[in-house]
Amino acid sequence: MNFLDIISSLLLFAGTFFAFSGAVGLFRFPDFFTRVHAASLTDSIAAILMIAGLLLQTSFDLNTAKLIFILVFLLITSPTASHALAKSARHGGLLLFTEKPTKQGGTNQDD
Amino acid sequence: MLEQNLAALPIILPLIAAPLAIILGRTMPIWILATLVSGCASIISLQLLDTVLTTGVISYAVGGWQAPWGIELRIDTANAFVLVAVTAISTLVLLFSKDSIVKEIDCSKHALFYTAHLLCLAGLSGILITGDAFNLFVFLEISSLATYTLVSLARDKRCLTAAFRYLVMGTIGATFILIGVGLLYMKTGTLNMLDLATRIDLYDSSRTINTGLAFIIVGVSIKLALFPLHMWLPPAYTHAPSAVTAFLASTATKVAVYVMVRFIFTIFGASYVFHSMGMETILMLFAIIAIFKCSYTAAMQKNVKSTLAYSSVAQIGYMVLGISLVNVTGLMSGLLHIFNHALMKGALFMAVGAVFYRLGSADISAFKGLGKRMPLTMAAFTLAGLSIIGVPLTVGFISKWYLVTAALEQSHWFIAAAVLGGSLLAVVYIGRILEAAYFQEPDEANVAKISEAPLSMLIPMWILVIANIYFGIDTSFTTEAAQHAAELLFQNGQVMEVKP
Amino acid sequence: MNLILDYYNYWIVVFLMMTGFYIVISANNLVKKVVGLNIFQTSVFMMYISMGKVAGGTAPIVVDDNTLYSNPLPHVLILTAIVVGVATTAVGLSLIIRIKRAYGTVEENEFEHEDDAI
Amino acid sequence: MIEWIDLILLGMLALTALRVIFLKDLFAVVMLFGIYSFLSALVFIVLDAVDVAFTEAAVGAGISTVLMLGTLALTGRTEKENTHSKLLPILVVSVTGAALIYGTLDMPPFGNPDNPIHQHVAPRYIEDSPKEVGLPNMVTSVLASYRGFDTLGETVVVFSAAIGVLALLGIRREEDNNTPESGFKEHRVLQIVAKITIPLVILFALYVQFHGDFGPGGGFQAGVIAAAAFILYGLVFGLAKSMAVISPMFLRYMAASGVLLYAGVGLFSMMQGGNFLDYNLLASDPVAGQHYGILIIELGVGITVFAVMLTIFYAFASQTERSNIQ
Amino acid sequence: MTTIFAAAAIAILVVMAMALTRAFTAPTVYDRILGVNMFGTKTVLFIAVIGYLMGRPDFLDIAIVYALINFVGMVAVLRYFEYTAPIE
Repeated sequence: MNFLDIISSLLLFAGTFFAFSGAVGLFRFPDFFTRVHAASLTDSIAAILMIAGLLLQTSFDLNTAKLIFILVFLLITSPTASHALAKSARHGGLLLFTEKPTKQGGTNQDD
Repeated sequence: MLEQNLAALPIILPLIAAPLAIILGRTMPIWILATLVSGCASIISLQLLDTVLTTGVISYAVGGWQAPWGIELRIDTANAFVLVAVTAISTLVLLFSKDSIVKEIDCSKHALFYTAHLLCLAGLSGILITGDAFNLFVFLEISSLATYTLVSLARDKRCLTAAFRYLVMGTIGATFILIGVGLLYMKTGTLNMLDLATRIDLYDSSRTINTGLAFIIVGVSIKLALFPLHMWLPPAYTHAPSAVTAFLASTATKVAVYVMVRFIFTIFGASYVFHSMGMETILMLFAIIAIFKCSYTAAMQKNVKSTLAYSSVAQIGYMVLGISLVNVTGLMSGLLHIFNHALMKGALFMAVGAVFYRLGSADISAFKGLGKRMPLTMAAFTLAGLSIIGVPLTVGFISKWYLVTAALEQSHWFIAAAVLGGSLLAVVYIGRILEAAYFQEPDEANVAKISEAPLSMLIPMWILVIANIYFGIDTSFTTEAAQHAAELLFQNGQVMEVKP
Repeated sequence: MNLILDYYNYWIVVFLMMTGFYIVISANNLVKKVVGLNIFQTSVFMMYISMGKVAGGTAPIVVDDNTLYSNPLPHVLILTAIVVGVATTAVGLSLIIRIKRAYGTVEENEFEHEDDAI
Repeated sequence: MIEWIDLILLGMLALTALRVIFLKDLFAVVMLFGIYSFLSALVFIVLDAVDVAFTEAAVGAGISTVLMLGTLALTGRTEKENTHSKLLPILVVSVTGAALIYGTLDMPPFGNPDNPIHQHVAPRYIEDSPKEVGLPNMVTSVLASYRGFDTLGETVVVFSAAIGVLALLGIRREEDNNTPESGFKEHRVLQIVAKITIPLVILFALYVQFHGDFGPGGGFQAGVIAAAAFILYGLVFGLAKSMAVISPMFLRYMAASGVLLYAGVGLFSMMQGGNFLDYNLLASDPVAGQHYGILIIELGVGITVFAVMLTIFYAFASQTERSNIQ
Repeated sequence: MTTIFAAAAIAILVVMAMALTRAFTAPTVYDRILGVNMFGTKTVLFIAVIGYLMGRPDFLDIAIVYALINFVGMVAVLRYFEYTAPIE
């Protein structure tokens, strides 16, 4: 196992750690918006770390380009998706956990 | 060039014509194109049948790749015989539909109707001609998709639910066939039908092959509407446009019967299916129930199309009964009935379509007094109806005759009795309609509208009726072909051609 | 034990098929029926792909000589079958939209009453 | 290792399928179906069927899900209580399942290289196709050449689907002032991101189209991906704008011309004195001929699939937008 | 290196399973969408890793398709969600 391999394993490990913490956040956070926060931030960092880890395994060929393409694509689309989702949720009447349901009917159906 | 590629043309011609039709865009040129293509296909298939009868089986390697690596088209007497019926009916129905669909399908959809018809024809020819089990599935789906479309084109909203039910059942059936073919492939490693037949022999009593057989039989039974898996058929045929019903009733289920014959006799081999698996008892049981139950239901219907649809299920019972007798005469009667039933049901549904064209209804009450007002149409209906009943000098008599002969050869007296009983029920359901047509006075409201159907509908209808009588008197062509086909199929089950 | 190792894949796939099949025949809602049909078919595809697998093999795209490849034929068949599946789904869903417009419902037991009156 | 991953994925699939049975929220059902499709594509990858995984991901998880969602927007979100008895379905399913399990007991073991299917027809594809057809991707060789007739059939199936959808739904072109605004008109971020990604996606589709001989991919997948790019455009910017870019009528011609292109190759080889779809005759050298043939027919497949998928999307989306007005 | 990839693949599988659980048992429909989306992005990473695990990294194309389809699917869910009745 050479030096590059070690770094790449560390990056992969860190990536999985963040992915895992995001998944935990999906369950543990109090309301939808914090959960989006958890999921989307860790999505990005996990993608960056893991793909960086994989990049070190390539020898600068087509695969490198593809990996970078995937990374760029994920970094563009994933936060956008989270943004759009949060916006729809707000529009659809979900409330922050600090807010109280009003008479017009917020539907904070938290468990 | 044409000579050599004749075997592929019945598939390729409509296959190419369908996208061309979309490019043409206008209804009239599309109709001409479709009719021409269908006509060419029927001439080619006659030629093919002739070649097959004189020189033997035609094998055609698509893409120049020999079977089992490539896809083989394989024409023997059985599929050439059915192909003639399918392409000829398709041509006649296209002639018929020019006027018929004006009343039943929105004007904007006529172009799509002809395109879907061409696709359906291509699919059916593909099923018939191909010698590859998976290719058969692909063409089955082409024809099915086109069929769902065709059924749903009618203006009556009930055609939608009928088409959906048909889609769900049809897809389940196709998936079952896919599972069955997969199991066979898993055990043998090949998809070519002949190759499969040779290699299945090596694994005769394997559970996997048994299961594959069961799934294929159930899947095909759904497609051919064998009782009790027929529930999709009556609503689909009742609510579809008449031209579509005429086409489907006389081709689609018949092709499915052919698929069953092909799988049982060519691929699995009669001795395996019937002697080791005992399929004949099951098939015979359901066929007899189908004949009685569905003939009875047919007699209860208020709608004539519905009556004829149930009658179709009953007639499929006769075909399956013929297959389940496991002798050459029985199989021959089954094949003969595929051809003959196409002739009679085509004529009957065309006649109903003509009535619908004039009256906008296919209820039995609409038929009152039609004997005088639409004499030619009703005469056609009567003759074709007699053929369904099985009166001598019609084709219906011929196939039933051979069926009874086959039953007696096996000394199954009760089957002979069942065939006669089924005919009696047919007398009832056809008789009801004829009684309304000839012995009842029309409703006042309808009198004004009634006149004879246009020539474009009468001509194809009468061609079929004349064929009904002609082949009922001069049986040499049909019986010879069917006999030859049946003998060949039985041989396939015993003597294997081994490919190098 | 050997039996399980040899067949576990097929057994789970059979279970999946039957789940899909169950949804098709038991669901009342037509959209759910179509979903079930898709699940059923996808599972059948998995059966085909399972049989094409060779232990220790790799995807049938040439890398160099002396490599063990999985069987490409089931892959080809299933590519075709997937396309067939999506075609059926599209037509089925269009029918559902039309049914909704004509009957106002897509629950099977609700329009069955209307249809019974032929 | 791979076997364990396979097992875990299959387990997830089973759970997803079971969950679908009991969910009444159809939106959730469709989303879980998307997951099911994704998961099955993963199984395909693990079992070495990369081309299939490609297609399943693009078609099952992509197109089918979008169409189902579009349908749900029209038909409502919840399944009503089922009044049918559950007994008969359970019985039917148990019998069928038992039959299949019975059938598995004599099956060749999973993954064994001595199984008949690895011994009989396939060796020729694996050993000879790189020489005979000259492509590294055997799946493409078999798909386009050995079993090219199947693929023609498949293209026609797609074409028939377009005919069916057009006949059932049709595509209504709304007058511009009548067209509803896209629901995303406030979503500036989404619009800009869509504008950035769409060219990338189309580029990728072209790559998949022409790289299919060497890696996973081919005409079918490329067509679906390109269609996905336009579907994205239509979803974000509204159908009217999308139709201004590619009109439904043009798509019809495209769909037809793709099939004709494919069949045309067959006719051409017939005119050269060979059998239908015999690519060997397209050039003086058989391998070069195979190459040309596969290139052209993949293009035909790609064109048809793209046009059909987009047509179907137009048909569904125009229904949704129409109902939204009323 | 193979073991590292294997470990990473298993770890991502665990995360996928958690996202799947979320999609099964979400309190609101938006949570469900979130779970599905997270499942999708993790799948992309999973395919990338498994390509290396199986020694065939040229299959990254499939990961790209996943990323793309996941995004399109997400947009479609949000788009068509507007048309349906509000949350019951």
